[in-house]
Amino acid sequence: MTGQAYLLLAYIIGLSLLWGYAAALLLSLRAARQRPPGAVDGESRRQSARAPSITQERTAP
Amino acid sequence: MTTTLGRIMLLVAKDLRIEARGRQTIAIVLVLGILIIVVLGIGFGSPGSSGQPVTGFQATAILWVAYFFGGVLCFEKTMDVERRDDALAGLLMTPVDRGAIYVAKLLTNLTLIAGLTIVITPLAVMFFRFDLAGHAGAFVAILALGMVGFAAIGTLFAAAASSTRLQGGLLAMLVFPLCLPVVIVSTQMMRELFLPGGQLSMPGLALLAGFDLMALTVGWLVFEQVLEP
Amino acid sequence: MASASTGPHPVPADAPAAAVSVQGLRKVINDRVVLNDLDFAIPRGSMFALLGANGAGKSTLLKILAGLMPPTGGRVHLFGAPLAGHAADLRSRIGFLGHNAMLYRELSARENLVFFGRMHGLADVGRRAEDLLEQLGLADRMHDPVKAFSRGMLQRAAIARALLCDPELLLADEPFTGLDAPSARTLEALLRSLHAQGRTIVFTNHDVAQSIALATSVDAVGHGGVFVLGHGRLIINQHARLLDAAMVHLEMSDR
Amino acid sequence: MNRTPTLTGHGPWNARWGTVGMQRLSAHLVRAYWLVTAALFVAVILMLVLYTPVDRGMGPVQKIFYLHLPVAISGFLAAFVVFIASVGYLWSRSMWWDDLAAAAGKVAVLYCAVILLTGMFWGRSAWGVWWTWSPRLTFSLVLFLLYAVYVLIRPTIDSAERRAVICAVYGIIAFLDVPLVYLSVRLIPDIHPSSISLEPAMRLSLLAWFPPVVMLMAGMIGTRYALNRRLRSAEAGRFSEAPSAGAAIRVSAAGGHP
Repeated sequence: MTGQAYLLLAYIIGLSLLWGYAAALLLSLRAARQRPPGAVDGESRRQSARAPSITQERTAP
Repeated sequence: MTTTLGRIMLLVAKDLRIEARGRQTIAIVLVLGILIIVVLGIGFGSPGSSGQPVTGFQATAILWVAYFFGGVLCFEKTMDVERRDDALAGLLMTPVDRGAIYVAKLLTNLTLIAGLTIVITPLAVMFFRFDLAGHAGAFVAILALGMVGFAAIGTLFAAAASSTRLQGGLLAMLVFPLCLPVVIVSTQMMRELFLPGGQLSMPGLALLAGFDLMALTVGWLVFEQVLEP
Repeated sequence: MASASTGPHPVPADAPAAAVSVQGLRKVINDRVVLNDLDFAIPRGSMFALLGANGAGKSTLLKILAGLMPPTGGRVHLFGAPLAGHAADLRSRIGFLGHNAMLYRELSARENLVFFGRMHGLADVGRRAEDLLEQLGLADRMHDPVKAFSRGMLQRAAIARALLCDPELLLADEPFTGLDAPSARTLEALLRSLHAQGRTIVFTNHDVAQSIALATSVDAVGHGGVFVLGHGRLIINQHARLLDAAMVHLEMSDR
Repeated sequence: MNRTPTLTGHGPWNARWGTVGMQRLSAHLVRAYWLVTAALFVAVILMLVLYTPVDRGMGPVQKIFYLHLPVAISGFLAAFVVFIASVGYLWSRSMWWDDLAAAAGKVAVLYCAVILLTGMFWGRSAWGVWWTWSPRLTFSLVLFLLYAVYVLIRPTIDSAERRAVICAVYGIIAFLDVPLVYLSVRLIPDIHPSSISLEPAMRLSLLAWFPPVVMLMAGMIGTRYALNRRLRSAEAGRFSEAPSAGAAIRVSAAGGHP
């Protein structure tokens, strides 16, 4: 391969790694923002179903 | 200050007494070290039958692998003593300085590693027939400086990791990369040493000492944060 | 440094008088709220029982009070001094008895006590260790390694360790667990005599009746909250349902 | 009294904007930041193709340098952010420092990977080998390993607090290791002495590459950080239903027993 080809490869790989990661991050942040708060995924919904019940208040005799 | 020093001595004496009762750490560490040497020995073959004796450069690689794996196991085991029955919590309830606990554990580990090297090194010399005699003093200096930094890092992370699942290979994975400067410097120093007319490299020694200083300082400063029963 | 110093609660005026005073204490372990905004004070010289179901956070609370665990938020004062700043000075005034014996099992009971006594900087540790072991009925076994001890003996050795520094405040997590009836009576008597000497004792217990018999104050830690007695309202959650009858009963019989 | 859990205490960069308007403004700013970064990248690539002269000695492959060096410096900066955040965590015990350290750690690994890859292409073209244990290459490999382990070890620790503490200590020592590694690799004999003299046009090109690469690094850390904060508060939210018995009151049943 020529120097030109190595140069091209280095830039293509380097830049696509950098921008690929940045794009993935931005997309997942956007996806996280669009989900309603509290409903993160199935796992957390099950978890919150199991979480202890809310405080009851009572009056002592 | 004398009381801190006295307490460090008491802590080390306690650790060594426990070790003397059970001999749990040193036995395991020694066997692991010997196993590593044997496996590498089988891999390299006997120098008498198949040509070249192992060079000083390779010698450090072989020895360092044995010391490092044995060392990590040693750090884990000596911290285990504190974890069983939560003895560490008892110790932490006393007004003793956390830094003193760190130094004491470090001294215990260094003692046990010294025991490891005293057994492993002659064994390796015998197996691989490399010539340490010409530079015995330099070898000991490199080894001692290297092991102090290694043990300083290892003791710190063994204490940090002992309450998690992060043990065995994973502890090694934390400690090894951080100790890479020790590996690079000491192997390079050994290479220079075993060249014809080789000498002990002073910048190398200074680097090892610098690493030790860094590791000890950080260990002393953050050990309190890391200890949690 | 470990405890956040950003509690909204001012230090109450009676803080120096209290052996333990806690404001806005929170503890979050692994993203789970274990203690949520605890506020309470334990007067000096009281015997204080903490009740609560398993997992209610009693042990966590005691560990935080002992300085073994940093709180996530809030303040803890012992004898009027903040725990975060003065931990080292305070430690020699606190005895802590945990779930585990907190002893080195390869060493004998006497060796353990002598070691911990030296760490405390006590004078004449050998004598003190032997006295304590004798008091707890371990005199004839004190040279045996702790790992050979039965659960009850281990617990007694652990009690000896907790009392070694002659603490003004004894924090005991389930001290009666694993003790046979005679040992439990000995421990009860010991706690009473310590209390009579004016020491503050905080202990957790499953046995509600025993706690009530012993304690001058009873408090219950539930899932993230303190259950309150004496102010006309009782806040409970499902973990504490078993306890509320006993607690209400206590209040009625006390008044 | 419904206090926000300290666990999810606010970091400086995602302080909860009081109004929807502020929220919108910050969203616009973030978008503008990314657009500027992308535009700068396009500009410097065009500059590289049209303006930057070809090195007479090494030929076109020397142009890798304009990406390689800024990426190396940015990777180093990311490692420095890990260090600062680690110290910050140990000092304050606020989880948002840990989230920042985690974000910067990932970016540092990515940047180190790019340093290694671009360096390897250069090495292959200039000296005909993909890898040699030369000081420079060894240095970047060690740097990559240090932070790769940092990123890999994080999820293996279950307890959030332990993870934060252990990783903070690691992050501090790893960064302090960097100068030591740098000095120690110089003990390795270097068979490729490469001193690069830059013409003014080359120096200008190199300088032009710094802003986009550094901005990309900062943007990635910020985005990853925002994502980490979100994940953590979502996890904490699972348990926020635990009773907040804020109105706990002192016990007053004292001294009543026989």
